[in-house]
Amino acid sequence: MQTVFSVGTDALAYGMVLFVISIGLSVTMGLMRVVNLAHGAFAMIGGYIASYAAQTLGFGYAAAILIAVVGTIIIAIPVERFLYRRIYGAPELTQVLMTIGITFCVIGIANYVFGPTLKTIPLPDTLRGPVDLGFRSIAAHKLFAIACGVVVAGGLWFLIEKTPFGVKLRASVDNAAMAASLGVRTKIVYAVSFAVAVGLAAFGGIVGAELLPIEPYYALRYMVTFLVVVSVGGAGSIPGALLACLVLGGIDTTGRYLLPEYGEFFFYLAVIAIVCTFPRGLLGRKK
Amino acid sequence: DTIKIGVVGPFSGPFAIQGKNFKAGIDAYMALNGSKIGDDDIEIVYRDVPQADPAQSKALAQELVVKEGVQYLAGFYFTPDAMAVTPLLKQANVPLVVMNAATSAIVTKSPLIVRTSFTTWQTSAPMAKVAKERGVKKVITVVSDYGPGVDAENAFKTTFTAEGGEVVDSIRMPLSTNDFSPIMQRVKDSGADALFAFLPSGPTTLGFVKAYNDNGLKSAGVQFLAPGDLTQESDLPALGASAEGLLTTFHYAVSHDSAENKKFVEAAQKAIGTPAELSFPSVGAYDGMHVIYKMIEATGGKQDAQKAVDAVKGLAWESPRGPVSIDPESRHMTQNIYLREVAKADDGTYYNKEIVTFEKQGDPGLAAAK
Amino acid sequence: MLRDLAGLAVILIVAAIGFLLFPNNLALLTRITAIALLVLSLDLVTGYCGIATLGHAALFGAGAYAAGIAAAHFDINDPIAMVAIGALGGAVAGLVSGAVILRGHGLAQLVLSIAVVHLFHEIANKASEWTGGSDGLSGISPDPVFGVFEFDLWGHTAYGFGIALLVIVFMLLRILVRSPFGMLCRGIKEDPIRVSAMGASVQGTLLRMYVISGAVAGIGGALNAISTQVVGLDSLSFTTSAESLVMLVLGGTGSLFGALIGTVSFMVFKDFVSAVNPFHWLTIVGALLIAVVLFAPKGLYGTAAQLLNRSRRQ
Amino acid sequence: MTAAPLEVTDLSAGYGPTRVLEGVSFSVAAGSRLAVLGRNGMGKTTLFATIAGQTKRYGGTIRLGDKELGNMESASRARSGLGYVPQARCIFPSLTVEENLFVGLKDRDRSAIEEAYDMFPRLKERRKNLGSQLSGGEQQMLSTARTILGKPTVLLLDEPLEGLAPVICEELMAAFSKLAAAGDMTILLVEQRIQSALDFADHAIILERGRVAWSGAPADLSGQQDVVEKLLGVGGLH
Amino acid sequence: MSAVFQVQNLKKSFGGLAVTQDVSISMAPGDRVALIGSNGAGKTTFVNLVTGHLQPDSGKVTLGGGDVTSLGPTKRVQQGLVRSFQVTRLFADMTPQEHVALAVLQRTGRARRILGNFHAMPDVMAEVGELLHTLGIDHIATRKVSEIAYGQQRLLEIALALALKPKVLLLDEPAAGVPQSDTPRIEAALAGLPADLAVLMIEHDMDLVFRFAKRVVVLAAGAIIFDGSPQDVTKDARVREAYLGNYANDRSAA
Ligand SMILES: Nc1ncnc2c1ncn2[C@@H]1O[C@H](COP(=O)(O)OP(=O)(O)OP(=O)(O)O)[C@@H](O)[C@H]1O
Ligand SMILES: Nc1ncnc2c1ncn2[C@@H]1O[C@H](COP(=O)(O)OP(=O)(O)OP(=O)(O)O)[C@@H](O)[C@H]1O
Ligand SMILES: CC(C)C[C@H](N)C(=O)O
Ligand SMILES: [Mg+2]
Ligand SMILES: [Mg+2]
Repeated sequence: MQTVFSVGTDALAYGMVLFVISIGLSVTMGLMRVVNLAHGAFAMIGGYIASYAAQTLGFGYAAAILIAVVGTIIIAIPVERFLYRRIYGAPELTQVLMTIGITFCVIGIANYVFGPTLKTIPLPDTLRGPVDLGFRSIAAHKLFAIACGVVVAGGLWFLIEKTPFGVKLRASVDNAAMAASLGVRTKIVYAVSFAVAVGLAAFGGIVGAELLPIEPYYALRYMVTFLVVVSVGGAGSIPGALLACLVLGGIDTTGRYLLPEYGEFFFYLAVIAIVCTFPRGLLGRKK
Repeated sequence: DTIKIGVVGPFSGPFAIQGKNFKAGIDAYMALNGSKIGDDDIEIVYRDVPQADPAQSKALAQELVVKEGVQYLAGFYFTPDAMAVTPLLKQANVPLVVMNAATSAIVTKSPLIVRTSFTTWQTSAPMAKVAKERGVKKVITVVSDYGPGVDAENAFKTTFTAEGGEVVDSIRMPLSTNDFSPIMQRVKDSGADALFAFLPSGPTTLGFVKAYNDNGLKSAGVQFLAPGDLTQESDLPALGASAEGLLTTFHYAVSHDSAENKKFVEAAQKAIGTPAELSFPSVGAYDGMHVIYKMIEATGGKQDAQKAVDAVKGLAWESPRGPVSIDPESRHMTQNIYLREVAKADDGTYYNKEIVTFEKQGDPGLAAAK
Repeated sequence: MLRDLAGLAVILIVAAIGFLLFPNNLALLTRITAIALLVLSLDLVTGYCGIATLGHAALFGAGAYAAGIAAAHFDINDPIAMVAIGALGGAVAGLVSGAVILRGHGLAQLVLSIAVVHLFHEIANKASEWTGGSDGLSGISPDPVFGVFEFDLWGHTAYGFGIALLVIVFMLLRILVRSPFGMLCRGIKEDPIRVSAMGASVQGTLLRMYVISGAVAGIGGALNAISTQVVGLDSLSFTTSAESLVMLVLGGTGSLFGALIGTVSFMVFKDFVSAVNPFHWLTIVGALLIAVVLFAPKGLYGTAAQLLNRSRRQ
Repeated sequence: MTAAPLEVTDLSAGYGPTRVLEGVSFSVAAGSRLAVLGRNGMGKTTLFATIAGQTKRYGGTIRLGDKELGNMESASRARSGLGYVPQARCIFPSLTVEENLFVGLKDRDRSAIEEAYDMFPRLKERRKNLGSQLSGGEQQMLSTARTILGKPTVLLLDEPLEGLAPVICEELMAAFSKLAAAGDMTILLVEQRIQSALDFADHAIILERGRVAWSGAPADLSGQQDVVEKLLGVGGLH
Repeated sequence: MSAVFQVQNLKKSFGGLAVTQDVSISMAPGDRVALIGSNGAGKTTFVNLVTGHLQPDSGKVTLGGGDVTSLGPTKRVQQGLVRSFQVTRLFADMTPQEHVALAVLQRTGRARRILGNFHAMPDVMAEVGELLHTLGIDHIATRKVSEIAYGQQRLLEIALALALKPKVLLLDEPAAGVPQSDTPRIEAALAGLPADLAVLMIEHDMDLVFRFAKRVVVLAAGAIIFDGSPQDVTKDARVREAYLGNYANDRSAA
């Protein structure tokens, strides 16, 4: 019984970390319909900035997060303006090509600027070390990640489903020309959504850095994981992504506990099973 | 004349730092020993194979031999990449100096291969003795599920069982594992006194070590034993405090205390640019260059692979890692293996502190394979 | 028909130029040929059927391992027999992965394909008795072609053999894509529901194409195994899959020439910059990809063809 | 809002290398109703799409009220008072009916959506449905209602009756007439049912291969049998 | 004559909305039926149910005496039940010629051939040319569909259905979007159909309906409220109120 609880806690924590990092991708991919393989690159940029701010400039954790999120968005603005704007509505494969190209460049530049070593973001004392839950101990930063996941999920869901901005965004994605003809300033809507997605990526990159450490290859190393999580949940669906992260985190964690040598099999078989049963993702948007 | 040496390694991609160390070791050697032997200029031609990719490795090696006309092939971080070029050597009349790839069997694939690094068997087996000596009875092994991981598991298991210890469970986890909490839970549940682990150097080691701490294994007194890949110097700044006290066995520590090493480290750190990035592949490359220089001297710059290899059989010298020699039989290095502990230096940085020396270790892996 | 002959002539001329300009780089050229077969095969499902996949290396790797295992474990060393076995292995892998991948659409399909290639990879890693696991499968030593032409260090035989395979496959594929079957596949790419409303079976057609595509990729894999005499896990990796997709899109999907041009330009460019600067070539390749999207959005071939058409009309 | 005049001078436009419109000029006075007629593929949709800013304009000017629309983006045109109901409907498939209408509101208050429901009660019943789940005719209603909610001063209607039941067509044409009569909107209408279009409009133009081939009052057209036959391809009006 | 096509007690609802309520229709060879009804009455849904693009909640569809309810759309087409789409579904990158050729090849069992080319099959080329000519779109036979006007696409949509030589043909608003000048083409094409073919047409263009149909079925809120001759339908008060409006008056006046 204790084992079940224990594995369950791990699953929850891992799932939430995945969620925080990938949810921005759900926005670009599900709502803006851009297969954004460079998502990890923005998460990584966030991580690097935070690490630099905390390690080298000596800012505190919260300040480092803020600086990193804002910094990443600032970096992303010209990228959106000159590159992404060209591929909105383009065929998926073109988007793949462009975003992989961006990823390569970011990796190369990160390697050049920061070197190939791992970078860490020092945690404040409150988030450091294990916390005793009674039946087991868990890293404090994982509890923090869970909390972040809950807040981000709620906030984002509200933004997209309940605000006028959310409606305009979804309309622009369905048919940009028509939305424009109804007076929606689609360029601005897109730019803002992109900034939100990138900001979330940066935030996730920082919060998840304890599990997925920051290094230049980060941008490609976890690309598949993000892609899988978002699609299994149903791109564009916040509750879907959350559910997918929890389910996949659960399967992955249980698999690694029970039969670690076949962990990979479990994970991908589960992905296949879920995708075959729910071709639009667990809670995918209907088209 | 110009004698060209073709070096294949991961100079970009996820293992770029290891390739960078190759280059640092080579640059350091040439800075200290000149880039001329007799009248011949030595030129290095680099080729990049970012991740294990034997086909690409072979194509590039072939290109190096045929187009660039290299007389020596060297480098090779990954075993399959080294394996792939072995069939070429004879026809090309080129010796291969393996500067890293660590599977025992490589040297058996051709008589023209010399290895100046280590094997996973070689660095892992002594750990079993350490465990035994420290009174550890039950061990659980946790390794990444690929060649070197399996080697490490077998090396430790064979030696530890022979010493009378018990391996209670062996876990092989996929290379792609990010979250090690469930694994640590397994370790806890197994009731072992110690954990023997192998993960390739790099990002995943961070999560692994942190999980070891965060899941309360450290505080529960479960010892952490591993070959030195897990605490390579370039990862230590990130691993930081969480790695303090970890025990590893390895053939080289940047902190090794010898005049030879001081000289090497100074030159290599200059070559690599960022001193903290210096790690073990550099010494394999440095010694590899030493061997190649000796080969060139012996052949007088003429292309004669067999003669070159024969010339270094039994060669012994003082390497930055300590005294080493090339075993004439296997053409692999006989060297000291050190038990190290991650310790904090006065300046607040962490380093691998050598505490026990196992002298003149051969490769037990080759014997085990027979 | 005229374009077929022209295409054939272009391939042969390019092959000959490659041979003359880079007589010392034949290993690379052979590798390009093998990858070109993989990209052609990918074009069949992605360009002609609209199936998004990031797992196509599974078919390539299956062919490589099939040929490699036949040689290393069963002593089947005749290169032509090895190619046949590779094609078969690829076709079977095509059947299996097609059966899975075709259950999804769009993004789901992409993810299924990723899952499939990872499973293949994991299986090959686990079955190390047969595959050599992460150390790679070695011990492949193909006999001379027709008992005469030895596989040598300079790679003359391998190159000739590769080009011969490429030409044969290319011609067969030209016929295939213009056949009624090829047209049906293009129809499915545009609108599967319309095709089923015509009474044609969408799944059956696509699966069939997947098997054909598997055979083509398998031939590429076998060529790779024969020419390099090793097979590594990378041959069925996600990275190889993604790279082949990048090459295809670079050249332009939905045309066999696009597949060839994409492969050649990507591989040559990459080889060139990574030789010039092994440490930072990734940035330059990234910039190339971005530039292609910005200035040649339909891929190199697609955009060139478009420009040509336009200037012809005016 | 009060209706604005629209003036098109020497407009040419098309798709990439294919020119579809050549030197089209006409003007519509504020509050009046223009029928744009022409056979299949003569460029009616292209004309509207160009005015709305969705097709490439090669030359010429478009004036709405006192504004020149030439290089304005679609969104700004809409905000200057242009309303466009495209032939292909272009409802947002993944939005609900209510959300579709919301997008059309521009900056008006959400409660204004009720106006659309008054116009098409059917939409109210289906308010929670996704756009993709509507029947063909319901989509047509939604498309029209959505644009009208934005209170345009010039309204472009591209075959708004397509796929609607006869009763609804009548109601809709009556509604358009009312809007025009109230002086709220200038309306341009493309419609295949020529008679309906002529009954509605106070002026008509006929496009032929991208040029204005005839222009005049609807009543005049009934008299010109040859024009009707040549330019519209129908045997006669009824 | 016995029924070639029969629908019994077909039911379908989406969530709480009953879109098809207990619909039964049967058609004999040679029937010309018009299915009319106000927007959202469930006509398209009915076609989707019959063709297998949607699964009914209950009910049965038989074709030529055999139960096809559990078959997929493809199988039904192969048995001669063909439809056209209300919103055109065409292959944007292909030409009208290729479209029709594909349909002909499929019908004649040659669509899966991996050798050969339809340009070299005289019978296919002849049939394609003839069909395109009948519908008046032969002049754009080799343009890409994405570049031809909507009305022309509608005509092509019909050509595709005809190329399959069905036994039962379901046309969903074939004339919507087709200019008045071109509706005669559609009528001509329909008039040229084999006499033993059963046709069901959904259409809001009442002129066309009355010229074409020998029988009219009216659907309202998912249920059949009228099934009878065109003469009678204009006299039915419910139909007039729910659907025809003034049209009925105009017609009786004209
Ligand atoms: N996207 C496009 N690319 C190229 N040509 C096009 C495109 N869309 C339309 N055309 C061409 O432009 C011409 C005019 O088309 P348009 O749609 O404006 O005609 P229309 O008068 O509205 O016809 P309809 O009555 O069928 O709606 C047609 O000949 C058509 O082939
Ligand atoms: N997938 C769905 N989910 C929910 N409701 C649906 C769905 N599909 C259709 N409907 C509803 O069912 C009703 C019938 O739709 P259908 O398309 O059959 O109408 P129709 O008679 O063809 O109308 P029209 O003449 O306007 O094309 C409509 O009110 C529509 O909103
Ligand atoms: C442990 C690592 C240094 C071994 C290396 N990756 C190899 O394949 O041999
Ligand atoms: Mg039109
Ligand atoms: Mg309908």
